[in-house]
Amino acid sequence: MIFLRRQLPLLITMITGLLFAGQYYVPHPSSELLLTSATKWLQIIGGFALVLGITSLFHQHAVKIRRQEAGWGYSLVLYAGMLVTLAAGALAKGKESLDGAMTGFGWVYSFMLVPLQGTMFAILAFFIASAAYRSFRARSREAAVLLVAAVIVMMGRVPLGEYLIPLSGDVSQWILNVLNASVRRAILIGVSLGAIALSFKIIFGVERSYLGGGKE
Amino acid sequence: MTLSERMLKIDRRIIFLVIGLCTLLPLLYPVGLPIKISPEVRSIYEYIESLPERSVFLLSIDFDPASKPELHPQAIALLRHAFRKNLRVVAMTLWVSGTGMADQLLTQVAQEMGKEDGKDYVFLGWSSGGTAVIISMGQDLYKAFPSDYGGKATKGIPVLEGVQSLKDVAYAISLGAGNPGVEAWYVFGKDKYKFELGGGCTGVIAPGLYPLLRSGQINGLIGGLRGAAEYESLVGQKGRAVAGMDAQSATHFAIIVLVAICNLFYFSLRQQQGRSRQS
Amino acid sequence: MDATTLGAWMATGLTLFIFSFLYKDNPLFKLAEHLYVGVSVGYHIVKIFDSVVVNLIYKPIVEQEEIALLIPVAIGLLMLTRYLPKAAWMSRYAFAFIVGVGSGLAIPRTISAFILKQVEDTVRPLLSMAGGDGLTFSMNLLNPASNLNAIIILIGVSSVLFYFFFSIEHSGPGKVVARTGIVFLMIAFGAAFGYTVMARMSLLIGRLTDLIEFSDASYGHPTLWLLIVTVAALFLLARRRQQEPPEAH
Amino acid sequence: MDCRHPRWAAAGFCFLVFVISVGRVFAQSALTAPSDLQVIDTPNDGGESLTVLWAPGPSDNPDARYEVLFGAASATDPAALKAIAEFPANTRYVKDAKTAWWTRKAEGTWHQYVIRNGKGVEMKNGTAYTVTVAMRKGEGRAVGPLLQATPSPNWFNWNQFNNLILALGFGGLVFYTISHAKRNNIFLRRIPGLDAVDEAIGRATELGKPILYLTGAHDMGDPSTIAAAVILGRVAKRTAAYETELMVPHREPITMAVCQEITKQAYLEAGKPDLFKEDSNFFITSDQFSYTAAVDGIMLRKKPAANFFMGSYFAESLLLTETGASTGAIQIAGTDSDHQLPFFVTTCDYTLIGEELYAASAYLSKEPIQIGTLRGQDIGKAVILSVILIGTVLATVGVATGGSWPQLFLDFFKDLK
Repeated sequence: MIFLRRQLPLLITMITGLLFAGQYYVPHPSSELLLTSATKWLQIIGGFALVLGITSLFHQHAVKIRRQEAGWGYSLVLYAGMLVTLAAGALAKGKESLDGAMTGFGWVYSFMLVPLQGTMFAILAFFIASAAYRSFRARSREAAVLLVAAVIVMMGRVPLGEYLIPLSGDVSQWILNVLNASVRRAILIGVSLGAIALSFKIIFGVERSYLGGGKE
Repeated sequence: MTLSERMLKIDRRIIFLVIGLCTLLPLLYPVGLPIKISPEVRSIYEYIESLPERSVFLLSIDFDPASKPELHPQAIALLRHAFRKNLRVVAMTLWVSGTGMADQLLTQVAQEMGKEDGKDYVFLGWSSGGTAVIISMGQDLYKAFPSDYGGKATKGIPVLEGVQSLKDVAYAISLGAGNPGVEAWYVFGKDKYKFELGGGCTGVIAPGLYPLLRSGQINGLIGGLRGAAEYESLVGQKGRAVAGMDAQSATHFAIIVLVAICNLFYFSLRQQQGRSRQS
Repeated sequence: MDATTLGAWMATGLTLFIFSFLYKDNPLFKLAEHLYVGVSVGYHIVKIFDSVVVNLIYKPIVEQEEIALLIPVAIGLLMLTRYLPKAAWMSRYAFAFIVGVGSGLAIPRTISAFILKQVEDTVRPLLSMAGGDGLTFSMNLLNPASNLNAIIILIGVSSVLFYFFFSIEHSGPGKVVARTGIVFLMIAFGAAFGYTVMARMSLLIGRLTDLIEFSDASYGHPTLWLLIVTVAALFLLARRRQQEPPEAH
Repeated sequence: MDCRHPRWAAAGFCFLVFVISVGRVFAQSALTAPSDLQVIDTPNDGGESLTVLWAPGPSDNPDARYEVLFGAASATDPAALKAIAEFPANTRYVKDAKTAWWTRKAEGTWHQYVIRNGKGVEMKNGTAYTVTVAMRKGEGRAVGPLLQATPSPNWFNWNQFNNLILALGFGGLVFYTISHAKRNNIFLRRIPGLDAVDEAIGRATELGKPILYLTGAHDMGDPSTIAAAVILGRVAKRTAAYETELMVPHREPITMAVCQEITKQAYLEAGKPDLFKEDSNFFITSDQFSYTAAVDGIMLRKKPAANFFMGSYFAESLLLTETGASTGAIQIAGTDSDHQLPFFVTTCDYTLIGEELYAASAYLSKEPIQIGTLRGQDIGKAVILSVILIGTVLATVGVATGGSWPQLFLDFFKDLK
């Protein structure tokens, strides 16, 4: 039993890990085939995982409605939104448009999802301003550097800034292409070393917390 | 609480209001600040200028409502230019979710310029197959689109007279928000059927398309709202994008001013605290 | 009222409700938020059903007899054993598979894209041969490939990389290098922040132009009416809260 | 199958053809056919491709052009072949192609052309084809010998040999440093963000408010999510000990399931299994912004005292952190998404930048395995740093002296496909 519960999962991780690490070095078409089918497999497994998520969501809101917790009416709204979308999707066979004409499902997409998503995203415009106001204070030398770089780039990006200070466009390009690029490069190198080390530890069973257990 | 302290802890809703107004007002009342035109946008404009009247201009509207803010104004400016030059406009889309929007857009500009459906322009709509549609259009346009968006048979539409395939297109532009988009039009279209190709895209993917531009695979590139604003000022009809750039300038300066104010108060507060500590 | 007009009203209303969040958390926002979650989950289920169940499972297995696809189906089903306390451990096989594939794929690809590629781009000669002039040192700051910029990039990459050393105390000369690294980091963060402002403002402009478009008479002025409704609702809610006796704290 | 002609035979054959073709084009001044022509299966690829190599000729200048001719194996006459490529005679050198010295099949000064499927070429693995190269100048044309080769797929890509060596080397290093760390003490410098973790949990306990923990946007196969899940385990252990409420909203069901297990285990280890609630980890939706709207709602209504943002994030980062800041929560972020770092750094109290996210679990656990890994990463960085510095010096020397020997070292750190 211990083998089935503990060792076998680790063995599965090791075998799949080594297989797909090795896959990269093999240009043969059969190796490509392996990769495409694995991607398909992962998609299928991910589809099943959605069941886990939906059950959890259903459960949370069912509890709220049953106990009539504060705001349980909104849980009903959530259910209604989901069911209507599902019904529209079923009627339209999952297509936003059939023969070029918009379906009910497409309507939900264009007039509900897109504006909702766009508006939530647009709120960032307000938040980026308030974040700048709160945190762009020259508290220290580092904060001052951050502040100056941000202001220069903001100037260089819009017509008015280029009009007032003609050099700002070029300077901001230089900051972005040279200074910013070098920092991102260093961060990427560091991050990838960490990621590779973690991957090795997982493949060889040193790191196993993802299985949800401590040490045996 | 001193003034500085109060200003530093200002209710952020005031900032929201400032940003909201700085965006809304220029959109309603555009100023039209001068915009530096980049060579990649100018080359598209000049290519269309150089086309003889009644040349075939293909516009592929490859985006959906999610990318509308940036690409919609580009499409309008390009269509206005093409109609003014009396080109034959053939529009289509490779993104099914963009079909309705594309139709609306074309009808609106055509009405405004007094153009007639079927005679001056046609909207082919969407056809399944993704990039395969481009290949099939390269072989036979009428096979790829047997009928236009309105359901009329494409064979015999006056605007398509003498057009057999993509080879008869003088200039094609893809306004792409992803895949299929500009790149697909190069790989499956221009590379095989030898027509001139230009591109338009969202600001996010523009850097990725510059290699295509540098190697001459596309002859020009309109990037994001900024590119759209440049094109609008070239065409001389300042629209939404120019207004948008005014709004951009206004909000950027609003933020810069806010940051300057907050630092001013921050330093005066520090001075006050320094003084009170000394005394 | 046709579908587009109705859509304009719906889109306008939802946009305003979400924006009301900027004022404060309120029932209108809660309504839009819960509707959004519901619709997005519904949309996701439909899309997953269409792409996974129909196109990846049903069609290939039934029509093309790709029996091998039954294996991922079985692995997927194993995940559902989580609901049976006795058999819950079997769901580990699914996790093991996913994490194993992920780690395996990551190693060589990360080395290629994020280590070799980055090192390759950083290692640049600090002198260049310019035509017949022999060796030169190009100072053009605007060309990212010039020699001067190559030196700056080299300094940036090395100092930031040094900042990330964890098992060395940042003292002595190390402190200077690490401080340089921090300055580079801050410049990059500031620049990226400033750069992003434009993209975010474009989104707001997009939403506002939609609202302006929907204030058109052809739709029946939804923006105007719904704006009045939203503001009135917020006002009434604020009034009601004021009238309620303050709770004891 | 490699169908490489022995070089001397090819040379002899070429000479013969050379004599004939020289005779044919004699009137056109000395136009020479490509010499030492070789056609081989393209090495290190997935097949359906052939590579043509030939020596530089005396008239390799821009006004002369090379033409690559291709046809079925049965073709014996150049006229039966199809021209599939044409280019100026001073282009397409072996040294221009992005390869490393250890996989080159000819000198850098030779010409090379790789025939691939597409553009009028259709090759199948295991079928032989006839290929040759002609030189053209004005009206004159000198055709090289007709050679045959068969494309086939390969089992190892030697171009990526350096990648493999680095992977094995670094993997070995990590395991060595882990075993080293088990025996020795290793110094670790302080990371301020991590001291704040305890402080944040402590404050939540004092205020009697919950803690919100997010694991990011990626799925369980991504290292950043795994790191976030590992840190969640440590945080959950503390919240269990302090008896503080923990909320972990998810946007990826598998991550949710895994985190449930991890949280359960943490409560067990803290000796408080009865306090564990299955629904402290819950799913909202996979959609980016509806998830954000819902989490913002949670922040405003439950007013957590501490928000943790670990893992990988996209545009939603600022929407989350600004809302969190407005409720006055302590915010600690850790992400390897470099594009979102500016927003976390400016709006959170503490941010674990990039690699520090991976380092965090080592600090929190103080386990030799984790500390050893960190040490391994440090050595890896030191190696890369020295490669960059040495490489720059060598590349500069290479340019200054015109020598090609620095490439022996530099090629090893190129990303080759």
